[in-house]
Amino acid sequence: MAFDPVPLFFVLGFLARLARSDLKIPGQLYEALSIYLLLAIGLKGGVELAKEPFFEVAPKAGVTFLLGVLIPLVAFPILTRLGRLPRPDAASIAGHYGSVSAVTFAVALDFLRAKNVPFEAYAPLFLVLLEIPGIIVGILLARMGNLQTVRWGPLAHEVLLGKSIVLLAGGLVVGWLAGPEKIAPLEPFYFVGFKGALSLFLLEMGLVAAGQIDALKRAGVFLTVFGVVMPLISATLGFIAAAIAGLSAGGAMLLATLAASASYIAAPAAMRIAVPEANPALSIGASLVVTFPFNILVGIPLYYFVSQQIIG
Amino acid sequence: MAFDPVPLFFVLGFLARLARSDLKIPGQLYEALSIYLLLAIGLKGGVELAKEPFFEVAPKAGVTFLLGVLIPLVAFPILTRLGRLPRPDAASIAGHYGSVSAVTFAVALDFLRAKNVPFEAYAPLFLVLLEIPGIIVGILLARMGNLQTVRWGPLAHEVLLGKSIVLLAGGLVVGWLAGPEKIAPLEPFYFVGFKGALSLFLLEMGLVAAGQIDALKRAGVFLTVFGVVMPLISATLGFIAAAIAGLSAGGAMLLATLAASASYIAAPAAMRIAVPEANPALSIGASLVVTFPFNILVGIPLYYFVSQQIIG
Amino acid sequence: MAFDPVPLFFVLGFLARLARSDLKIPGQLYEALSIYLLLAIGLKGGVELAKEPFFEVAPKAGVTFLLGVLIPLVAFPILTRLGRLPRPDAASIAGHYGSVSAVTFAVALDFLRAKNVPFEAYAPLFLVLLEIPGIIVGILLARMGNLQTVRWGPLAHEVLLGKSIVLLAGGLVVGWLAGPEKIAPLEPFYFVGFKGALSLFLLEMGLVAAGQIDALKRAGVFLTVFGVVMPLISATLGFIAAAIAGLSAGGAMLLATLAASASYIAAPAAMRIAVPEANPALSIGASLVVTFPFNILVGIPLYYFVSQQIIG
Amino acid sequence: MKTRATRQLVVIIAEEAIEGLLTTDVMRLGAHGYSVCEVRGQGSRGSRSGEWEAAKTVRIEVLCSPEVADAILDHVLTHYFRHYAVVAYTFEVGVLRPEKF
Amino acid sequence: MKTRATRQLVVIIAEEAIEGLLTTDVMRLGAHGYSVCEVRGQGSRGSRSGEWEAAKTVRIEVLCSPEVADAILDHVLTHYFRHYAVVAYTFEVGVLRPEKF
Amino acid sequence: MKTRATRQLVVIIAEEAIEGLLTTDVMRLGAHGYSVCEVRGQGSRGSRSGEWEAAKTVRIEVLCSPEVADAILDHVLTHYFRHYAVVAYTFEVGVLRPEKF
Ligand SMILES: Nc1ncnc2c1ncn2[C@@H]1O[C@H](COP(=O)(O)O)[C@@H](O)[C@H]1O
Ligand SMILES: Nc1ncnc2c1ncn2[C@@H]1O[C@H](COP(=O)(O)O)[C@@H](O)[C@H]1O
Ligand SMILES: Nc1ncnc2c1ncn2[C@@H]1O[C@H](COP(=O)(O)O)[C@@H](O)[C@H]1O
Ligand code: NA
Ligand code: NA
Ligand code: NA
Repeated sequence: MAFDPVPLFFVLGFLARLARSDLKIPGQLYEALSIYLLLAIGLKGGVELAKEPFFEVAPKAGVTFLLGVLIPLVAFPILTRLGRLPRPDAASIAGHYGSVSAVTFAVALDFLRAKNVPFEAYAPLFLVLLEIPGIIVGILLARMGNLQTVRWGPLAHEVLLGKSIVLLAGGLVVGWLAGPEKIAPLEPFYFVGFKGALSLFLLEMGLVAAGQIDALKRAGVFLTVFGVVMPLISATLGFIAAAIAGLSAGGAMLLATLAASASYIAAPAAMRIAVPEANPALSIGASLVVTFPFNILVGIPLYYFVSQQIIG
Repeated sequence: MAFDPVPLFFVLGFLARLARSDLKIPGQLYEALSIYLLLAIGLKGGVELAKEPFFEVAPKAGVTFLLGVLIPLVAFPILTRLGRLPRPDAASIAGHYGSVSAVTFAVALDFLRAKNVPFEAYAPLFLVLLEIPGIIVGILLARMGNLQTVRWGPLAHEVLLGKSIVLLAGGLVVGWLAGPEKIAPLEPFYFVGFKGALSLFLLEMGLVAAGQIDALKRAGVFLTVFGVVMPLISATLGFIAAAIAGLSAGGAMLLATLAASASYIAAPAAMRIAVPEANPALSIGASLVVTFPFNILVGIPLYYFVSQQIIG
Repeated sequence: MAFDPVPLFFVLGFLARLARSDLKIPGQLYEALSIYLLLAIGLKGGVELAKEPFFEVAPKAGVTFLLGVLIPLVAFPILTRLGRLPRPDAASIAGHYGSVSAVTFAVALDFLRAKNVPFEAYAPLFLVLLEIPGIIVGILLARMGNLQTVRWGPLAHEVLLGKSIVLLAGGLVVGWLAGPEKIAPLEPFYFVGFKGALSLFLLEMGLVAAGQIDALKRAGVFLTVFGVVMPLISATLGFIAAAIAGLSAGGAMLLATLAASASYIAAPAAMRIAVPEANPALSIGASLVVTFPFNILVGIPLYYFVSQQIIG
Repeated sequence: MKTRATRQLVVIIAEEAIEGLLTTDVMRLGAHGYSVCEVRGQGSRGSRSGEWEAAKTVRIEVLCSPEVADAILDHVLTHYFRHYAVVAYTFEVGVLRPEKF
Repeated sequence: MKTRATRQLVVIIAEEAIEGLLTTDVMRLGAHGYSVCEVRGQGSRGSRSGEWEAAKTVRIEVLCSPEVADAILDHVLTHYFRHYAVVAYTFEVGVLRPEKF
Repeated sequence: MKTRATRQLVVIIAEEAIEGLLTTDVMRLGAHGYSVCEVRGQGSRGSRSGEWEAAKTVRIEVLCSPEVADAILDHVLTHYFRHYAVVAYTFEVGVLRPEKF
């Protein structure tokens, strides 16, 4: 049996760190690859967006946005009631799961391309639309009752102009303005090299995730279980949203993956400023150490399988 | 209408920084891309140089060198008389405009390649030849009257062995020694990926340039206008030199672009040591915040248009 | 005559540093390229390994391993008797020469590919097998008589989980698990770009090696001569081992190159911890400033020539 | 050695997430400048390797008058110590051009 | 300015090869944390540019009690000074939350 | 805590363009070593982000005798303060192996 190498790179990094190898990630390589991947995703989506009529895309975008609002509202009571977590922690974690992980999305994209499954090529737009609402809802949940304490100005700035949004949305706009023909000479750099860059990034993510094992210990059993169950719930919601929006099997699988993924870049940064009393170890332990590997290794093939059963 | 994506990346970076996004450039990615671009330009030029007879290239090189001497001599009186700038500042700025910007050249190269316009393929040699004389003339202008205060030894070392000269000239020599056949296996890395790397570098340049907006404020209205007018004057001189040297339309456009471009790496470093009393904010404000974007967005298409009218 | 550009990049870096150019290596670019090269070598080897029956490879691996044990045992008496070096220094240097340089191997691989010479494609396995035994033998030589002072636990950890082993062996396993078909989409990133990345790395190695010229001065004449003669002895042993193992001409050339190469990453790190009283300037002066350039510029073509004479 | 004018050096080691907040506060409280370098480290909240966004730590140093130093330290104590990974200390140094700080 | 509780800041500049050994030792000797930054430099063993593995240098700073500071410095003196490129110094600083160190 | 021999630590924060000049001067004035780390920061000449060549800043620290410290600081004052972005300060530290500095 032949394994897909991309997740194997994650496993390699994870095991290397667990075994306390001295293999380290140059911090700026991590940043460089992350800039590259976000831009590449955005560019590709933008090129495709140029081909779509607006009224085709708009309703699907609306449904996606609502999904981002819904997921944290579902997660929050689970965290407070079942997990008995204090409000700020529950709200912060809910926000992480409402938002998304671009790298998880990238792995799903790569998975579909490898299988030659067609999908709505403007799907990166969903990624942009899902990044923010979950974070905002999380903050609102944390600050219910004393909303006046939230400094919305700086927060909006932080969230709307965070680096991932700027690169994704910026890539979308550049791709859209340039169109397929003018983007073509950028293909070797941004598209042909994509899978390789992704594999290197996953190696690094493996090291990072295993480095946060301590956080998981602090997070405890409940959050470990939550990190596996919540993506399944969110993916289900994602499939429902996809059905409402009338997406193809490939598109539904991507939306389910996005829904199932939890943020480990934008949400931690925003929550740290907006909800400082939430313990970051809890949300990072769950989202990065449990949910991220779960989606990469189990979730994506599973969502793909389901998408083929119900739509394909 | 389809836009060329390369300048759009610059605009994206510029706007992101203006909007105070937290998108940051990993400093070492900036350095890595800059090493890569300089080497790639040099290699390509060296390969082509191997095909040319020496007596073909030598007179053109001579004219190019003189152009580098001339431009600061034209810029200096404009800066002292019209701009009423003190001698050291005027001399330093003149030196910046006498020298060149390799990235502006790279964008022009890419522009011609995209349009399939032929040009003298050893043009990178011009880039090497134009980098230094302007800086030397600038320093001479600053130190007129007390030339004995200049420490020529360290200065020559600093200028001749600056990293951009070493990489460009080194690339030229390697390309020339290896020849087209042996360089071929390096093509995917250095040439096919070139435009993508350039696009990423321009994103970073956009962030850098917008980060220097303060310098532009200190530079004031005169230098802002100078930053647009001077490239037009230099480009005109460049076209005249190209006519004398008998370059093709493509070659003339490249020489005009080089003439119009202002240094923001080699000249600032050299001037900082040789003319410390010159305020670096002035030269950087003009060259990086005004002239660089002007050339990328307006100048290059303009010089191309002119080259086609007068030679093509 | 057309030169191979890859060694020219080394020469360029070397000369630039000797001339005290300000060209610097971004440290994280060095690390990034080193991670990339090791992974690429491993992956390629792993893919090929998947095709070989175990009993084909096992005896060759055994011979290779013994070669790694033998080389330091040959080098040690030369260093103590002829060189009159103190035991710790002699042992440490012997360990460096028993271990290997992955970049030297990469240059040899590239050399064979450029000439279309076939070789045992699982050769990267030899690289993994040769990295460690030499280091262990070196430490044993240093600690003969008081072996109980060696802290074997941490040492084994340091050596077996050093970054180069993890990346090489990890790449082998990933390549082996994924197989040729699944690795194919990673080709443009890891294999097509390989030679370019190698050229950039060699530029950096040139800078690094020339920066260690001081170390060579401390190492003195004996070690300078040793740095040229020892690779010739080891290469001879490598050819003998290759004959015993029944390798092809290409494979023999690779094994000779590996034998001749001296470690400048894994061995220095391990020796610094395990044999702190050994002066690192001596081993680095010899291995990095003499043997590395010797192998790149003279050794590899020589070993190739010999391999063609005796086997090809 | 020569007697020199003295000022306080305040050092704040904190998670990078609040670098922007801290430097803005420092300037608002009367400092005329600061320098930041990236560090990795370990403390009561575990190890911070600096490998990815949320694991980054910065070391901010501010040369300032004793009054401003007090203001900065008190501000850090009230606003950041409770919820953030922060360490702060101060000591006296001899400076050139004391009027600059 | 306010009077503050004092602690010692110990700074160790050493080749990166022994960073792991040093930080483990520092914690074992009673420190509750440390911060590391990468430096380049020059000293009696020549120039260390930081460009590749064996040329890297780190600067480790540890805020701790005077007793722990003594223990750390003595340990460095006995175990590392002879064979490694190491520099170490200490000075007194005013701290917030002294109980943390 | 133990009494230790003391030396001066001199810290110079300056634009990277003059790192080479400064470190050469420092050694010429009698120091036996120095350590450099890269910083970003803000001061009277605006913000220096370190993102590109001309915006880089370095922090140079030199452990030396009081006499050498004086010589370095005076030299910096005369030669660099006027035209360059430079900050410098000094303080006393306890050292191991005082003869080294
Ligand atoms: N005793 C200490 N000495 C030096 N740095 C420390 C110390 N304690 C903590 N730090 C730094 O401050 C960061 C946050 O500390 P903490 O909040 O204790 O986890 C750590 O990651 C270290 O970089
Ligand atoms: N006098 C000094 N001041 C500051 N740092 C120093 C000094 N001497 C040595 N160092 C640092 O310590 C490292 C090792 O020093 P050494 O063992 O003297 O070669 C050097 O590379 C410098 O980074
Ligand atoms: N008060 C200060 N405290 C710490 N660092 C400073 C201070 N003022 C300036 N700096 C540093 O020195 C550099 C140059 O300062 P300046 O010449 O004032 O612009 C700044 O970019 C900072 O990195
Ligand atoms: Na989600
Ligand atoms: Na010019
Ligand atoms: Na060897």
